[in-house]
Amino acid sequence: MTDATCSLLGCGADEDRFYAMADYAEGIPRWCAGCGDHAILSAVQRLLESEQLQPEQTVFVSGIGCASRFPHYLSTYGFHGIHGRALPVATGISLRRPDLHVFAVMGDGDCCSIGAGHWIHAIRYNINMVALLLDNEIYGLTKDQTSPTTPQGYPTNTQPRGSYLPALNPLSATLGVTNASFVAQSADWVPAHLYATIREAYHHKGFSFVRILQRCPQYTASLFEPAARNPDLTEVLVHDRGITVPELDAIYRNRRVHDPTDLDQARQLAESAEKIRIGLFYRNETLPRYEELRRQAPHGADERNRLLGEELDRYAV
Amino acid sequence: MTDATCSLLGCGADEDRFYAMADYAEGIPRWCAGCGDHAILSAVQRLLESEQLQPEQTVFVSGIGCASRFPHYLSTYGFHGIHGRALPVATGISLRRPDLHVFAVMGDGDCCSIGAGHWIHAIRYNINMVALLLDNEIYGLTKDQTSPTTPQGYPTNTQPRGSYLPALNPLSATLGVTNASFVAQSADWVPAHLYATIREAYHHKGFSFVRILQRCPQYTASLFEPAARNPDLTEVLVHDRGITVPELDAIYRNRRVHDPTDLDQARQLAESAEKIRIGLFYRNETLPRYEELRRQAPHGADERNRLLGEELDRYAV
Amino acid sequence: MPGGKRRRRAFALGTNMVTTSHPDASPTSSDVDDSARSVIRVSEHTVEIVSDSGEGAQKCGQIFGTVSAKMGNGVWTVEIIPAEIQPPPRTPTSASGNRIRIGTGPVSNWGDHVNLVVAFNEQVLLARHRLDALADDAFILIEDMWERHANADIRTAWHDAMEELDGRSYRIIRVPMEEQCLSVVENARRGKNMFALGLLAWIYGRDPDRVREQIVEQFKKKSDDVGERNVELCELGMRWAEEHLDFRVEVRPSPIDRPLVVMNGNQATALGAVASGMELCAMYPITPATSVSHYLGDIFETFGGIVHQAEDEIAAAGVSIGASFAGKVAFTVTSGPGLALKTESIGLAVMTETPLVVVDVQRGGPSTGLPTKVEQSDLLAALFGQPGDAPHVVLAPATIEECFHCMVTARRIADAFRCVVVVLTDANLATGVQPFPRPEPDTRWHAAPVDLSAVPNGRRPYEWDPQSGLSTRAIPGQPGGMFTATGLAHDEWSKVAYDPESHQRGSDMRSRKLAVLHQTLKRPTVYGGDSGALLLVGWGSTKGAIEEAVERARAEGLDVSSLHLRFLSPLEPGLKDIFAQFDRVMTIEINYSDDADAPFITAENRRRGQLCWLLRANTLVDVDCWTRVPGEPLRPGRILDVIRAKLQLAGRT
Amino acid sequence: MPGGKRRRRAFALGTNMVTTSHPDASPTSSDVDDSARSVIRVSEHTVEIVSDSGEGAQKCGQIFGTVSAKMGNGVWTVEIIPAEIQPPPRTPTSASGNRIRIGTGPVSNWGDHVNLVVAFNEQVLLARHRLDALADDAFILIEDMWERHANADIRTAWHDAMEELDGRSYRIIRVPMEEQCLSVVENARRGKNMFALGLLAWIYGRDPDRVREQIVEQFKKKSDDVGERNVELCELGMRWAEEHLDFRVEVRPSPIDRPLVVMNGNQATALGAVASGMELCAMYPITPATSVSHYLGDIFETFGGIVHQAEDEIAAAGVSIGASFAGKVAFTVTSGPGLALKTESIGLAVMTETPLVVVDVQRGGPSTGLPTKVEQSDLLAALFGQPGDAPHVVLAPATIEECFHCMVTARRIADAFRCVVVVLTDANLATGVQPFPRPEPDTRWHAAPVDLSAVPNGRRPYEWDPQSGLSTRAIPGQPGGMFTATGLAHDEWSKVAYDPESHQRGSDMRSRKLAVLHQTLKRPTVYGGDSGALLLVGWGSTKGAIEEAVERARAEGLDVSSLHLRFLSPLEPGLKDIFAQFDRVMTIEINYSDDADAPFITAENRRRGQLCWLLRANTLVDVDCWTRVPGEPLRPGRILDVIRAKLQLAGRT
Ligand SMILES: Cc1ncc(C[n+]2csc(CCOP(=O)(O)OP(=O)(O)O)c2C)c(N)n1
Ligand SMILES: Cc1ncc(C[n+]2csc(CCOP(=O)(O)OP(=O)(O)O)c2C)c(N)n1
Ligand code: SF4
Ligand code: SF4
Ligand SMILES: [Mg+2]
Ligand SMILES: [Mg+2]
Repeated sequence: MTDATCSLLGCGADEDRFYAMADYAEGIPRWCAGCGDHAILSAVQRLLESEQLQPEQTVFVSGIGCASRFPHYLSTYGFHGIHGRALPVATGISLRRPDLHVFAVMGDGDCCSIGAGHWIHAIRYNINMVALLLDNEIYGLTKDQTSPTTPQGYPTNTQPRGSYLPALNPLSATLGVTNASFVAQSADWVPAHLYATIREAYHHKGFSFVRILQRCPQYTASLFEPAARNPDLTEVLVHDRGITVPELDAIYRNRRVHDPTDLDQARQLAESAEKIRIGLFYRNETLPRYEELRRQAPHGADERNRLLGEELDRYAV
Repeated sequence: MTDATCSLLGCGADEDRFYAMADYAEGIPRWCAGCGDHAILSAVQRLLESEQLQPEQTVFVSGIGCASRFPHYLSTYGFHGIHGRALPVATGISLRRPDLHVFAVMGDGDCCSIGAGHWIHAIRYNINMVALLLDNEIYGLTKDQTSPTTPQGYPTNTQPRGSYLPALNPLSATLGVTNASFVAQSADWVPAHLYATIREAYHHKGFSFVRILQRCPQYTASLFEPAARNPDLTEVLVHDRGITVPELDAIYRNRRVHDPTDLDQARQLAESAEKIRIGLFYRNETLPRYEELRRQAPHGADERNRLLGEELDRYAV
Repeated sequence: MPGGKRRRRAFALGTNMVTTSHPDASPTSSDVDDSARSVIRVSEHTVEIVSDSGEGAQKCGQIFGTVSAKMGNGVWTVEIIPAEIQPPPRTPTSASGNRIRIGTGPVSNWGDHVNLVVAFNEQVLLARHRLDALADDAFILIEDMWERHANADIRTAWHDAMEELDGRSYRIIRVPMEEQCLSVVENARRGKNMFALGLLAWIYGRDPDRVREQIVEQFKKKSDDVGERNVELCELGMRWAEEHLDFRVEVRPSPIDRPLVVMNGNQATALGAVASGMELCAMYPITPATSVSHYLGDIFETFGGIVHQAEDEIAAAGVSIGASFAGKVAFTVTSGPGLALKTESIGLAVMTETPLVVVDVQRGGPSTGLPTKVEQSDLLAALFGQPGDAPHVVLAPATIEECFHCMVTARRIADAFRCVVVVLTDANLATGVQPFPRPEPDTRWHAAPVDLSAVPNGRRPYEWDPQSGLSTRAIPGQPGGMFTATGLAHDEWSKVAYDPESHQRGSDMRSRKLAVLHQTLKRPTVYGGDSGALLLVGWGSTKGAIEEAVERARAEGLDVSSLHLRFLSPLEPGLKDIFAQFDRVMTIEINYSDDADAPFITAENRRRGQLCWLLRANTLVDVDCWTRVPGEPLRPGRILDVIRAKLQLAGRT
Repeated sequence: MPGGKRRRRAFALGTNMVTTSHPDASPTSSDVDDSARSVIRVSEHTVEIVSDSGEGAQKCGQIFGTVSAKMGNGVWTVEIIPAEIQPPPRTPTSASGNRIRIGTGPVSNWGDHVNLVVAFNEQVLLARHRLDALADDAFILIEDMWERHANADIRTAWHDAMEELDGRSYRIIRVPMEEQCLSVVENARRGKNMFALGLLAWIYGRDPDRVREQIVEQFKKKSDDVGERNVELCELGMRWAEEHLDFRVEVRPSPIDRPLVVMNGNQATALGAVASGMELCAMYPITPATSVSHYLGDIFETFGGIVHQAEDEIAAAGVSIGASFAGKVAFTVTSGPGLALKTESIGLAVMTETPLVVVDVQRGGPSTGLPTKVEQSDLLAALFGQPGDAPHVVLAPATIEECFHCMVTARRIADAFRCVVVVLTDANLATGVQPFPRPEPDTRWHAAPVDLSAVPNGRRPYEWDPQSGLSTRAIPGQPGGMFTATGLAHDEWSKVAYDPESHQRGSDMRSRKLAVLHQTLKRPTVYGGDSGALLLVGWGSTKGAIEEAVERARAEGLDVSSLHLRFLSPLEPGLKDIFAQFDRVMTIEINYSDDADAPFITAENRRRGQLCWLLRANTLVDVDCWTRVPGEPLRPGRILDVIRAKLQLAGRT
């Protein structure tokens, strides 16, 4: 696309400027004290800084929810849309502007409940973007309702006698969709791993789905505190082609070697176990990417009008 | 629920009447000659007859599409709703009327595209109903557009240079959803197997998902004709607790023993292979059923008003 | 046009045609000498060709229409589509084909009744008869194999049908189509349509070379011999007609003084989108809108554009909003049920001031309604569907030509006003075929290439001009323009702001833009006289029928005029003044209104036509309405009756 | 009520209060002897308690309000909610609490200005000051720890704030809340709210036992000692007030002559649903509607009902349609964005004539807009949102009491007319708390138990009465009633039918029902006089404010009256006649309209208030409007100004 190429050449952009982490920050995050979103924001800012992504070449798209306030706290372009529709908007951006770095940030209600249909199809499209599911296993912004990922029996405002159904497993669901190309899980309380995971996702060409276990001290404090306090409750998936965070080896002693190219094993590991598993479950770089299949050659206005003239002549009287 | 119990006692219903297959038929099906929907309709009518389901106690719910015309051709109650929303309507019916026999009939666009979000969640709810996906791998009623299950490369009116993406595998997707309790596949051109499958689905307590490969001579004739003509292109999953159709053994010689309680293997078998697999992939009778969890005891009007009075008194001045 | 009358005169000249009452007198197979052959000279004539669906009558009709247009006749073609997927053959429900109205001058609508029909069996003919589609003196050329069919039921069906038809003075001519076609093909079902084309070509004196050309063009995707066989069948039909028919119809063409194109409304909409420079169409299939995307699916990539078939209409809207946000204005195309699903997304585009074009090819409603049939009942939903105050533009092309040009207009307004533009077409425009002046593509119609240069220092994302509310958007890639668009209430910096001032201000600015656009609009011109006893007001696809009715009424000396609106939001200026020049004003619409004299209906509770409501609120003039929901285009004759009644009521004629 | 004036008189009695200008003169810590203590006697007073969110000011306000109601005062409580999830403490954005307006007579709205405010820090106080929430002579009781805070920035912030406030003649009283509370709890943050309650209880002479009772009730879910500690803190507050304040405020309660209940609108809506006999509420969480389902989630099962949280709003609508189709009328509750998503489903329910109740608790729009704030801008979307003609009923309760009763009405209409009923409440009603006569549940309010007996032989699924369009539905389980409901055009047998007659007929029948309902409605009664210079017309939650403004205006001798509508579709009868009795008619609405004198705005392009637009179309009367979108309830005083201006303009005062 003309525009794309043009901006790839970075016309007007300040190529050799160095961006510090602070350069990516915008405003004061309005999340509760201790909210996992703060840590996730930092990890993302760290990525932007380490990759030196130009703010004007980067777009964060979100839906509605606590998590979806994310773009407001970044100095990049952002689109804070409507509940559940982050992925279609991000798809539209990526389709016409493959030159941009596109991130979609969603809550568990946003992505897995009202947005479930788009989620399934975004996985299929496998468009190059990073999709972050900030999963606090609850509806935060609307104050404590059951989400698809809320554990069975956990009481909420809409299901006060305990949530009725077993929680949906976003990893299994994603791995069940044909053309899934990148599936990982991390947690807000393991910043080094979180950063490494997002970096891996960013470098994957395709739809990189990262579920981030996110603490919500306001409504689901009890859910993640044990794991956050005790590293032994977590199991880290390791592999030389996986996500590697050497500095964590000392603290997180439960480690399991998993080959991220093995879909069957990925599905088995994704199934909830007594331990929380973090790491790269699956990655496949060979799958078709929709935006690649749809890429268009640039066309000048005159060229187009000539072609349009020819087309009109087919209807000539 | 009062009404429920009442109708369970079949007030007004003619208990000892015998219903012949013809008694379940209504009008002349308006599908193309050779359309697989005809065979599916017969299989369903055969089930109704063999189970002697009372027409007034049976409801067929559908969305919009060729497949969704289904309810019009049955003498039962029916709700031919809007595109993609058959499952929510069926859910509402089952929630208040667990005494009814509820069937949801959907096309592949209906269920896997616009209805994908409801589909995922209906699997979770695991409400007792039979969900039939009539999968012709195309949009029939709107005349030949790519559906999520259209094979990659297959040309359609919206993707004339060949459908862009690998087809979504409805079985894998379903098996990826937590609380999935019954997943089977059959084909319109194997009536005995189709009938046996729907019967099995009907007898399963929970959300029984059956994908039926359906011929659309109008738009996807080439896709299923080979398999329909040559039984060797099909592999039948067999197991003493699976779907058994002895009369087919002679014709369908590719048979694979599969234990329908084995989720991992079910997922592996669901992955598309060179042969079409029909049979019961997975069944789990122990999973929670939403309508059971939400069942309500009947309440008389006076009783309710007494309770309401008490509630109002909590706000008394 | 006065054709109505003249046609009647023309038929007076017609020789006594045989009717079913004297079957024996039907034309012999021996040649009919030219002298005995009457030529019916008329300024316009309406033809239908109907068959069971799948017998290809539509191809025949399309070719006949195109050839007529190319010869210089005015043409309007309407599809006859069975409602069912696969209706049983030889039943009225399976009637499928085309109506082609041709004229010496331009033809703007499908007319009242059919003057000549070719039917492949008596049941589909009955369907048209029962819908009162046929003129009393219509010529009927019908396949007569059924009369002699082996199956007794079919023979009875034939005779019953003939009796039912006998009530009218139709001129029925039996044609052994099957028998004839078998001399060329084994399966006559695949050939009758071209044979029928031959009949029509001869009757209407269509240039044989053009006909041949068009047949070849039609089947060029198939193998050559398919084309040849069809040409052969067509010539067979011509020969049969020549040998057996003792009449011809002459509708003199007019010289073509400028380049014309002939296409249907959805093709025009698609090409208009191309001409506008838009590059992305996100859609989800829905009748009768889908063919826009089918066509674009074929050609859009050649222009660097893409058609994205989304998983549903909500996604289609989201994708187009995302594409617009990050580049050129994108559009989405749908019909009623899809528009309903886009409601929330339209609100988002309005709030974020993301340019967006939404095309709604209207069909019958409510709910799934009548998917293949015309209606104009999405107007209020398009205008007021969104919760909250969501000011946006609504346009409605009135002709197939306008379908093309309004896409350019819509794109330009969306860009210039940073707003949403909803374009309302309908099933009648979508499938109707008509010649119109060939557009001369102009690069000024295009969106300017996306400018990714740095944003002037300190320019705010919503730097509203305090007077006009207009502002310039920054596009991702533009240095210094970074902001986060949000559907929440926000200030000029696009920061979430819930204080009273900010929300009032943003609401003002978004609404002001419509007032500014309104100031740029021209006062619409009245068709007929500038004052009088009655003014009809219409919008969308009914223009042709309304104006023909007005013309015929004025020819009868009735003091009626009409006004046709393209802009529904904002409304075009000067309406109140225009209305003031007329004793009575009433809208003519294809949507629902209570009949004033129906049970329980009072002036107070009467639910009126949708444009009628809008005009009453806007002008406070007591605008009446006549609206119907027949699922078919309005007939000029029916509108003429309404005019007569309205003016008689007024004690004026 | 004439309170406006009387209040001023009352304050005249007030002893000279110290203001920040003589800080030294602030009340000493030594006892104030009763003689020196002034008692301010007023017919109504407005109190606010504001803190950082999380400091529990709302609990304090709720208890104060409830106790006041139980003592026999008229009460109106409004929540002050921060827009952000977790605004930083000690900033204006974090202001959270309650406004409680109490009166000797009934109180119908939140009033104009606050007469007394208790603030936990000077920043939240500033927020209220800047929003012009405080009366010039308001009493301000403020935590003064900040003045002496270790952090210098905080001390400066305090002093800057005091200066900003100095402009007004507020009566500021410093209260060492922190210091005091620490004598009872370690973490004063958790205790201040009860201490503040004590202050208010003493100032307004609230019955200590009732206060204690209410505290215990509030914390009964927590451990007993929590309750006790809170009682202790409250008593501490009372004691401090007694020792340090030299004024009290007396708002005489009236004897309670009949049983009352006190609750907010969402509680009333939920209980109304229970009273109506509905058994299923399908919803998807959305502010400010969610609390209806939270409450039902708690209690509904006791009544054999269930709340189903669906995966989205479309599913919620689908589930309620399915439940209604198979049994008793079900309902769904949502707000603007959710209503948008239900658009298509509402059309389906209309087309299949499946009874359905849709509650829309309106908030600020468009798009996500202002989720926690009041607006009345979903009216047109509720009326006309659906593509195609989808006639249905729209109701709007005007008070919290009506929230209860209109649910019963809605259910009954849905049943009797086999139709969709949309109920429009809003954030003001949803969270406002007010006492009203205790409803006496009546079994006739309930849906009749579902009758599953056989359907009379040959009764058609849509056996429309040709006059009224009414018909009886068959429910699954009823022998002989089997049919397939469809969103496609259909005939009386519910068979798909696309012919002109069937579609016209079905459309007529669905629309006719509204005319029949219209005939059963009573002409609304005017508040004030039956004729005059000006009539204000309102709908929904603005009733109290409008009528108070009218009352105050009439007390000033202004010739104004008001009319309040509950039925928006069909509209209540007699409007045109009523309007004819007034020189001018104007609507007062919390939604958007262009100001008549804004740039580019003309009488022709002006976008008017939503009810205004509706009334103009319906009555052809030149109805004007005054509307605003402040995200807060309208203030009667502001409406009074509008009345004055309008009548001055009319040269009448
Ligand atoms: C169409 C629509 N439905 C519902 C809402 C209300 N709503 C806002 S955020 C939200 C869910 C929040 O939960 P989640 O997505 O998990 O995000 P979190 O707040 O937990 O980060 C809901 C239901 C809305 N804004 N729009
Ligand atoms: C909201 C909405 N969107 C789109 C349509 C148009 N439409 C009708 S059926 C259909 C899909 C048909 O395909 P499928 O679901 O596979 O059923 P099939 O006809 O193949 O049996 C579509 C897109 C509609 N009726 N409503
Ligand atoms: S409510 Fe939960 S998710 Fe939302 S900001 Fe607070 S802690 Fe974070
Ligand atoms: S189009 Fe295909 S699916 Fe539809 S009826 Fe015909 S064959 Fe069956
Ligand atoms: Mg969440
Ligand atoms: Mg299909």
